[in-house]
Amino acid sequence: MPALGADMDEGTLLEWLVKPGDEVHKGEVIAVVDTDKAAIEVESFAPGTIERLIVNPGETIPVGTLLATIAEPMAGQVAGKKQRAAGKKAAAAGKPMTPRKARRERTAEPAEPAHLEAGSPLVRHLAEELGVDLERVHGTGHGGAITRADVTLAAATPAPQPGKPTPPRTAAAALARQRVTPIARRLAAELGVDLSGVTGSGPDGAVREADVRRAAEIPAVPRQAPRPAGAVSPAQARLLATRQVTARLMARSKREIPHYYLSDTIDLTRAMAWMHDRNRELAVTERIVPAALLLKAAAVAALRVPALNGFWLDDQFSPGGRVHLGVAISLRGGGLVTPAVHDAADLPPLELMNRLRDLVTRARAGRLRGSELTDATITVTNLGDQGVELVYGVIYPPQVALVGFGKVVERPVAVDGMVGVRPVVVATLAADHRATDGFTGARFLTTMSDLLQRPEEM
Amino acid sequence: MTPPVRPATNLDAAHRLDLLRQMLFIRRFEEKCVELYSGGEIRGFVHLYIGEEAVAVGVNSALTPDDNIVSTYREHGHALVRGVPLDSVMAEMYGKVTGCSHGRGGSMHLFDTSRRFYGGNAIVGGGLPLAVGIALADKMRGQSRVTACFFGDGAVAEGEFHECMNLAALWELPVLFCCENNRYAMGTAIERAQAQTDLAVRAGSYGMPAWPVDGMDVLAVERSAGLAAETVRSGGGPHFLELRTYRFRAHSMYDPELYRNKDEVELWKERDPITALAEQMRAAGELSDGDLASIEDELARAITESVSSARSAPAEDVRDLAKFVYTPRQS
Amino acid sequence: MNTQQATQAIEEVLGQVAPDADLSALAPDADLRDSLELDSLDFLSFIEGLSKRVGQRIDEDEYQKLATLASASAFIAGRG
Amino acid sequence: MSVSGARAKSARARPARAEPARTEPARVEPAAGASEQIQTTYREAMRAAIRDAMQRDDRVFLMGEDVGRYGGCFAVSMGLLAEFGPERIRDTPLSESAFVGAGIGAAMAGMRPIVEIMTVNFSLLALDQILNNAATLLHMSGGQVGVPLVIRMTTGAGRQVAAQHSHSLEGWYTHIPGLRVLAPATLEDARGMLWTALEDPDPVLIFEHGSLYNAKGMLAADAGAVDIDSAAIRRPGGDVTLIAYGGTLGKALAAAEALEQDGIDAEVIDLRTLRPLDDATIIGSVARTHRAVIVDEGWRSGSLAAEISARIMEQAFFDLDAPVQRVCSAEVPIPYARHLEAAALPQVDGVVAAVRTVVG
Repeated sequence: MPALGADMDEGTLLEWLVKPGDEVHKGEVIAVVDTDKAAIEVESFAPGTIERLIVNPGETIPVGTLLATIAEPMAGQVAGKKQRAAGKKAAAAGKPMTPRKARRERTAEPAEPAHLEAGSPLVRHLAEELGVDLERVHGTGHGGAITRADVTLAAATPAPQPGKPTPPRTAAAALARQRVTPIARRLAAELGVDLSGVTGSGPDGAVREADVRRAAEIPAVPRQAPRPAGAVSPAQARLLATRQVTARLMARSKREIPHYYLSDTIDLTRAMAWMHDRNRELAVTERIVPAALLLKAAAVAALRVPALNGFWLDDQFSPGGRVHLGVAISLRGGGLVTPAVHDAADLPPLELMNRLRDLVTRARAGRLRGSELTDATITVTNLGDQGVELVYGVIYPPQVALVGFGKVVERPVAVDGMVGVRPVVVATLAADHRATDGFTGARFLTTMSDLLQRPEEM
Repeated sequence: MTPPVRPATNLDAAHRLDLLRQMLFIRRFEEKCVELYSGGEIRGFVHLYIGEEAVAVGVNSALTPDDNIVSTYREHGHALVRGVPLDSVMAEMYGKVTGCSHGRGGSMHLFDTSRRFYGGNAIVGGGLPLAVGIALADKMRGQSRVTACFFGDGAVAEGEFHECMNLAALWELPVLFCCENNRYAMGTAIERAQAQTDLAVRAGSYGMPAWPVDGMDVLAVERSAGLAAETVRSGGGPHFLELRTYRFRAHSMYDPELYRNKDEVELWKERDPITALAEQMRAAGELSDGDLASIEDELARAITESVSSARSAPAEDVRDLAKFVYTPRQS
Repeated sequence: MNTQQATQAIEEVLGQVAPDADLSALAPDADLRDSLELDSLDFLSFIEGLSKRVGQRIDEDEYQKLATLASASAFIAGRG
Repeated sequence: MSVSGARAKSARARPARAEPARTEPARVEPAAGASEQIQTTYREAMRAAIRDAMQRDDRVFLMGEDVGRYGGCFAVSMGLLAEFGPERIRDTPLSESAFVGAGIGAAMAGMRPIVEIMTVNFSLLALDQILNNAATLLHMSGGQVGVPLVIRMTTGAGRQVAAQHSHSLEGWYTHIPGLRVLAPATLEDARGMLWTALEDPDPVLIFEHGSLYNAKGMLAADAGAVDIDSAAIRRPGGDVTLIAYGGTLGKALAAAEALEQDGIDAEVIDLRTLRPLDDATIIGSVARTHRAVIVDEGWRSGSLAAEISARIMEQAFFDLDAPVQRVCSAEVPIPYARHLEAAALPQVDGVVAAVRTVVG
């Protein structure tokens, strides 16, 4: 079967124009073959006598299959033909082609899942890919819809397979499914940071370079075997992760930092009076709460006592320079973050109040910027709202001080020999004895107290 | 307007035998290609020149080795008579590295710049601008060369034909436009493609001499091409030859040939340029059966050897795939 | 604005300030700030929401009157 | 300077009369210390480049529509006809395929033509000659046929000339192996790239953004040939890599200035060569900044920016802190109305916004 065109694989023999025993000369048309395009005459490329017609009309055969055999020319043929290599059996077609490719068996189509699960096709595809049972995932999307982040998170916390031990790969697979930018993943590897404990500040909670750098300051604690956690909702999972970060941070602080503690009861008469007078003129949206004044005092005091505003790194104190006041904010349902108000000392109370309000709202919405989480130079915790009178805090490494405020309460106070009832607050200082001594801590508290006696100057 | 006639001499008898030999050379090569293609040894698109041999031989004999040739994909005949070695052309059909284009061009892109054969061009009309450019370079540097540019009747319908004819005439460039009018552009007869089918008249409108020539008569082709080439070479500006010829086989290897009927083909076969010259020479006692037989044997042996050498020739090393995409840098 | 409307308004605003709080379990005389874990900032946004809702300015010295649901409803109904 | 295979072989086979020996100019190095500067424009720098090349090599000639008597559609070749005559400053009929093809043919036969296509929009009529002949002949002929040709064309939008005259298709040509593609954005490159391109034995396309011709600035009086193989860091920085070329370089630099106020330190890379791309400089920068924004006036789909983004993903994936951003033209035919055209084209604020998403 001759190749009759660039795109021809097979041909159908329509008819023979010769029969065994016929004499044929070179170029003579001996058969007609049907291709996709049309019926085409096939010529013989050699003179001789037709011996055997192998293929019958109507058969479809691949290019190169033998069609017929021709015996070499008899002695009496025209002289010119004699030199033709004697005895060469000139078949109508050239060398046989490879047998047709075995018919590719259709691979069985994966069975379509019996019922349609909730969630968009993309979510279902992702769930299928990560081996997550959508039934068990709690949707945090609009109207309880399951979002891609939910699936990723669900995949990250292996569900307890009854009886069947979770395959060792699960931990690594869980890690892989967490969204981590490449540089963050590489940095984590270099700094030996366990990514599963790091909360991401990027889109969809992606862990980014900054997150890993922050986590790196917390020494990686060897993880015990992962406790089989019950079905954990994404929100719980996030709090769990935050809890782990705080736990490690506090453990390190207590392990490494020799804390010393001081406290002072501060008279807030003038401060509260000044606040009430200002609030009377201000619209509700701009009113100040006592915490704002206390934060302002702490910030300015930190500016005046720089030894407490900075970090303890490589066995020496490095000053923080500007005052970035870390504010401990409790998240609904547990967990604590300490974002920083930048340059708090320079902000007037009203502006500090706005910053505080903004920080709290964004902290609770999980929308804090990476930089806000990492560069506090001194931190304040205020549990007054929770009705506690006095709180001794735990310093956030690598800072060297933590200021605590209790509730603002009315107390009988002796002033110039007379007893009166006045609003007071107990301010405390926890400080790193490697960086400062009690003398400096005391000066810090008295500075705060003096500042609060002249609120209008802050 | 047809070219004047020159008397023949016995010196011409030897020359006529050589023209016959060249036409037979092309014919036998093309026939071997049919066989090899059907056997699946050579692939892709192969466009045969059987029936048009007189054009290639006639025009080429009017050129000097120093002239340039730009051809099309129906170019085996042009290349062989120009002197591109048979073995290198056959090796190119087999895609071997010893092929005249390193096995990369194939039947449609034969190159041999040592013989100023600037290749076949598979885009219809694609070669015309190149020919104009080569002629421009020669003219700008005072070279008295002719650039012969071959193309078919199909190319006449391309915008490039109009642009190049005008540009060549405008700048009086030394181009010999050779239109091989075989009456069919693949499957479209010229009557169904051209409002003006007399291509010589068409070309004349560009302000250059344009002669119709009997493309089945090698002597007529040689004579008219010679006159045109002389004028072009001496700065007389571009010339156009409409070489009226016919291809006895399909456009490329095999096609249903539904666009023409058998008897038209038979009619033209009666004017086969090879038999026409052979009979003319026999009548003049210039050709014996022995001469013909020895020519056929010599051609058969050469062609068979070229096939076996092509079969055993090496393929290009795949690692050289990216060679010649850019010229290797000196630094 | 009667007491019943006042209570409804107050609960609406509390719902915005503490979305996850269970208001149905809130005893009328329970201290709002303790039972709903409202810190000073939450309470401030409650005051802000309430004064917008009822269209009245509420000053700091009136805060104690808003300590429980009952006292707050009475106060708002009274001022209405 | 390498001589393509075609010329060398044909010289051997030629009969007696030898070719007039070509005056082979030594490479001109700017004299040390000659730092005298002149005030000039991008257009004048390109004109000086053409004049310099034609004076140094008699094989060089300029061919294109209205390049002679009219002085060039963008006045680049003003005055050259009077200086070099109609043989070497050749006005052509409006036959892009023919005269670009002729340029290729002339190069095949040993000349060093500069073909000017008025704008990239009209180059589509010559795309077959550029792709199937210029870029392909060397390979297809097994190294025999070289095409030492330079084609210059204006590109880009911004002058309210509407869709058919405002294309930015250099990206298409960067797809084609066998071509080199350049985008001079500065006066030095407008003055220096042409000679190096003419010395290149393979076809070189030079894209000049329409908005640059009037760009004024200082240029060394003896400014000469520059390299065409590497990108240039026009503004070092550490936070994000801005990648731009030709008409978008100015916008990238303006964006970098704006970002500085926000304390974002942007590095700006001028590609200079669009094919081959200078991967080393691009990847080196992204490896430092971990973020990349590409500014490309082409349409986003299948654009040069898409290619660069893919290469960054392939070679600098583990350095990335955010997905690569692309600031391209809106995928619409460029509209006539000024405000619509401005909205369609990549702008400074678009670049700044893109940087915010990767740095924020």
